[in-house]
Amino acid sequence: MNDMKPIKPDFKIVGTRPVRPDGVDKVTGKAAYAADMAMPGMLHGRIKRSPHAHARIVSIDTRKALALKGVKAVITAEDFPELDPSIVAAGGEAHHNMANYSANCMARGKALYEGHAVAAVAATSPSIARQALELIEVVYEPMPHVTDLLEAMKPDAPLLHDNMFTQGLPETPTKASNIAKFFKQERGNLEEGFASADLVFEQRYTTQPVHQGYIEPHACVASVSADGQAMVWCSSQGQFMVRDFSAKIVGMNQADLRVVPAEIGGGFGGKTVVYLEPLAIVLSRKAGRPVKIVMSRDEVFRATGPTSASVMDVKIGVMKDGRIVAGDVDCKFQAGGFTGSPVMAATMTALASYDVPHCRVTGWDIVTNTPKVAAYRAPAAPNAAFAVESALDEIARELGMDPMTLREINAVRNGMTAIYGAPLQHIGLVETLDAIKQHPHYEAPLGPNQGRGLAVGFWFNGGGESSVTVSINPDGTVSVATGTPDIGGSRASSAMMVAEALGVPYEKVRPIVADTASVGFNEITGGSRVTFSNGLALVRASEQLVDEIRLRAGLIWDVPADQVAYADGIATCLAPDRAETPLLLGEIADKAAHFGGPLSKEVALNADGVAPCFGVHLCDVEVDPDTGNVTVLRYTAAQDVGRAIHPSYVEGQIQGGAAQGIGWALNEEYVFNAKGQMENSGFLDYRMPIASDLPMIDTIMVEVPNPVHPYGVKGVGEVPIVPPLAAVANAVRDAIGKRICDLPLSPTRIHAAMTAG
Amino acid sequence: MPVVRVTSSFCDSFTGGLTEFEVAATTVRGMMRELGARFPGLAEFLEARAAVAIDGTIYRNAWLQPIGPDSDIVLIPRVGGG
Amino acid sequence: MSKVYVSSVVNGDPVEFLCDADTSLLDALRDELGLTGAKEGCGTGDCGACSIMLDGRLVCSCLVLGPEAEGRQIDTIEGMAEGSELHPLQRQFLEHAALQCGFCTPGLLVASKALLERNPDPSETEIRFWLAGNLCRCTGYDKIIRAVQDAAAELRQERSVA
Amino acid sequence: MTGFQYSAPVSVEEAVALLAVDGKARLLAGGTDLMVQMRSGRVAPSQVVDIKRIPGAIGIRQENGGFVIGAGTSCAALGEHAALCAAWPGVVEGANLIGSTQVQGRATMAGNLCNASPAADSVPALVAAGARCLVVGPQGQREIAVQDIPVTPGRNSLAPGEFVLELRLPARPAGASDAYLRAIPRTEMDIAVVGAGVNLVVAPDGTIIEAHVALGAVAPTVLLVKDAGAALVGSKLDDAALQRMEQAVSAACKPISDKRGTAEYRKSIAAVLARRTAKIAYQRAGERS
Repeated sequence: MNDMKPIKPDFKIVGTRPVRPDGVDKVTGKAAYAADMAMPGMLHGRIKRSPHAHARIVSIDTRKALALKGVKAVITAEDFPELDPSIVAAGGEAHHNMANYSANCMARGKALYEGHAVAAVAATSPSIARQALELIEVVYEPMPHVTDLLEAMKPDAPLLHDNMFTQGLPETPTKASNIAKFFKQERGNLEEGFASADLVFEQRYTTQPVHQGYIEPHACVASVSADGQAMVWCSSQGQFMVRDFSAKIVGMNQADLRVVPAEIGGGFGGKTVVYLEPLAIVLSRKAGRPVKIVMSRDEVFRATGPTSASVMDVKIGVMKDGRIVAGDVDCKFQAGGFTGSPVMAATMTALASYDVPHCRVTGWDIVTNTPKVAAYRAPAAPNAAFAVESALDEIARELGMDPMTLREINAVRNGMTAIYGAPLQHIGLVETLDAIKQHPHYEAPLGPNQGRGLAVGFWFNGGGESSVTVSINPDGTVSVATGTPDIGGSRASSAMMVAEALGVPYEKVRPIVADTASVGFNEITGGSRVTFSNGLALVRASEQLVDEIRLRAGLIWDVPADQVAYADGIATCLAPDRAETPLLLGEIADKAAHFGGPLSKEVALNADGVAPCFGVHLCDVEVDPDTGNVTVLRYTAAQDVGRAIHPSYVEGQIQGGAAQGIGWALNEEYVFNAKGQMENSGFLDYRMPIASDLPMIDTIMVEVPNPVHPYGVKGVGEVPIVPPLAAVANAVRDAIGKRICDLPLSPTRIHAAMTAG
Repeated sequence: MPVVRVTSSFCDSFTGGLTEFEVAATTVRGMMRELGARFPGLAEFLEARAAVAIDGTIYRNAWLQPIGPDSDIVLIPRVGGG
Repeated sequence: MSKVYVSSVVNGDPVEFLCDADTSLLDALRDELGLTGAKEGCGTGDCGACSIMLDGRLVCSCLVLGPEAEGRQIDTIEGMAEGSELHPLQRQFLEHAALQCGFCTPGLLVASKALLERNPDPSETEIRFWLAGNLCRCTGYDKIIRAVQDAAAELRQERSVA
Repeated sequence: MTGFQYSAPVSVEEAVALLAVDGKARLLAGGTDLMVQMRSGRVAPSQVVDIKRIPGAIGIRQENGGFVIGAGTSCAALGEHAALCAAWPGVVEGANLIGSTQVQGRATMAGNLCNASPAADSVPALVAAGARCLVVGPQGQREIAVQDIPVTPGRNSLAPGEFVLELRLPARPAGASDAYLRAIPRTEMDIAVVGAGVNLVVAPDGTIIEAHVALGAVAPTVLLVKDAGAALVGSKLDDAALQRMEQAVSAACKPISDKRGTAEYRKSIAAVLARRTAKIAYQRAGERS
């Protein structure tokens, strides 16, 4: 990938702020999301869910439901093939055990959390479907449950899977447990490191499960024909992921399943897996009619992935001058009903922002009777950063050092090796720290009961497989097909990069997100990979087109391609003895048929060479000394963004991530009752930030480009959620003079801390 | 000969905790085959779970990527995003 | 159970539809009238994605029964632009990049319009509190607030010119 | 929500008849609670009786120096009524804290009251105000105090077929005002963890001559804390009086711990809120003397 052209110093379109191509439909209500879809003869699907957190399913009697007029199909786990655990989904970023995903979509033998699907119906109306659910008779044998991750680790804890033996230890245990996996990152000599330290700080930090909180509930429509071919329209972060996961779970060929991406109403990682689509496909196959399933908000909370609760034990050794010499971090992460917490990423990111010569980070993946966790924006990194950045704040206090200075001393720099082993290149942490330091916020005075918190965050960013098609139409306009759902404005950035590379106006480039039969394979929209990976493919396709345009113009003029210059949509003949009128792109395209056929390039590639990015956030809060209420007064977020293709949408990512992180820090959490049932499964009591909870969020885009990408792109979407948890916690500490190590920092918890001795 | 390092425990169960290996391979795939020959099952595991950093650039699926005699090679667990 | 006949005025046009008595006005708009601009994010009045105007008052259409619409005036996001002429709020949302996924956008626009009709010059705090019932998870609200402020200024200018 | 009959009677008699014949009939005013309860399956009425088309059910009128508020009047409409806002700012601010702007466009104080949640935001100020309800039913009509409506969380004292048609706020002397505050983790869109309504009448010299303090979410129903009011009477809201009031408030609180807050927190915050609310009411009263 290093053969890409160097970064262009001056851009015409990259870095400008045009209106997004899908914008008008979104402000007029025309944009079609999955739940907006309707088809002739369509049935309405609904899902019956376990009221128990842990129960053996003794029997399911569907006869009465099937007998209800208007009910066209009822399904249970019996209707799905039993999958071998070795079956994994192709092309995904992480390793997905399809047997677990199948059992998560529809409980097999046991319900592992409250809300776990046990049966589904399709009926001619939503209300008949609802009635039918009541008629499905499920006999459960409730079992002891465990929702707390530390409780789940105990040797006598209720066991979710009797065949789970901790993986990743030097010796695999012979006794089953809820500890699915162990991970470790290590370098140097930890004992030596701590022995040499002037100060050793130790503390435990905890976080609760939080939900991605996208406003659009999961929804899909599936239509299966009698010959087995099927179409699915759905809201997801990856139409190819939906195709491949669903095909494996229901047992069909990938080519027989065409998945059309609807507009997606937010994902943040939560729509990187399937819940509804396999059920809708099987219901449609049984009923012979299209089936639509739309989750309620309650179902979204109870049955789709939150992120992990976590317990992190941090031990850091520093010298008096602030140098960190040793770090030992242990991370325990809740996976929910099936293995698969992002704890490995916690072990890789926890100390990734700092140069720590002697360190060890360990991680434990723990199953509990709670919904299977799903990715949430920079999975695991916010939890780990909350622990480490809170600890560093305390260490700075103990050393009498400015928290910024402590970070400057230890910040990773180009050429250093990250804890996970990779040498760091093209990174901009020092520049980002400096950007915050230079901002007026950094020195602004604080009033009584106010405090300021600083925190740093790291994320890898992502590359991976992307396929795109760029076609020049006969009139010189450009059609672009990508295969990754547009959540945060990727159609705009795609069109901008193509316009830049082809030298045509932005308005002449029209991008779409194509279905799985209309463009080559693409990985999901996730991991902050789309602008980087698709961008590489789009620019490469555009460059191939430019070569082709020069060739075609040369053919028109009867000169070789190297005698043709092309810029800004105009081909100019360079042959010294010729006085040809320059040709407009449209004129060349109009003659394409006569000189070799359509001007269209598909580029499918595997994007490597991704560069990580860092965020540095500064937060001011005021704490009501009588009630413990926190007001976020001011928030400034600086981030190394590589290069911002569309700065407004980069700012939007930073602001949105910061807001989510603030919610995580202050109020969001899953509350389970003694029966293991979620008590706050609605937006009223889940308490995400509302407009009046937040100040303006000031953003500083620091551009340290990644030279691997022709425009310097790194990826920006994930890192903004990493620093806020600690930035807020450190600000609250500064305001009240006491450290709270457990999230969320609810008024009740802060009040208790303030009134305690 | 290029040296392959791993700072994570993610393939410990195959390597018995060893963290540095000399290989003679000239491509990522060759390296995986060689490691697989030494540690049964490791090649398949790495194919599914590992990314490889070669002289600072991270490759995830690029089995054909060349590696030179002085290359710095690190095996990294693959990470998904949100 | 037989359906209820409802006749009302939606975006200025007379409409008639049949719905079950237990149908929410949101579902009636979406399923019976094909107006899918209003979205269901929660169904309990906590997210504002289904915001509409009912007899000139901002409401969550998920908290209104379809039959209640009998004889009422309803305005939805679909009626906000005049033909192909976008409302200043719609334009400012686009220019400020005040939307990402766009799912909350129709509700936010309808709610913002209701605000500016009552208060042509709202402060940032007034905008934030008025829009407290419109959840957005993508933007952190910053660009939304700025878009509303600029649309308000534009509308004030229009008024002073007119 | 499965299968009910919807009716929108245009007279009280018709509404009473519909509600009286069917034990599973539910009254629909703003619907912001009923719709959510029906959706979750907590209630499954056979009949929904929408009272908003009854003449007088919507609207605010001034009568004998006080105000009569139709049961179907939205909370948003209260905030738009200048005279009501001037006379009973606390009552209006309680009503305008229910849910969002959108929810306030539908929600009614009468519905908030009859839903009988101990955390209902509009109720403490109504109780402190000494508001009364006009209840209509098969036996005719009667007037009862607002605080006599809720019985236990989710249950009210109305007999089958009865409903609240009007809320009545008494006349205001000079130097009278009120206030309502609540504690919530967010800034809006929340259920009160604690709510406090204070209604004061202040003499021209600043002496409090009448005081009523009501608390929400600290007991099974909204509490009128007589001792707290008494602690303020005769004072100029000095610190000693406020402390006495706080003690009375703390003594009266019998909160529970739930997902929204702990009992300890509620008890401690109730005193803080009552103090802050009293100060606002006192200042407002001073401005009206």
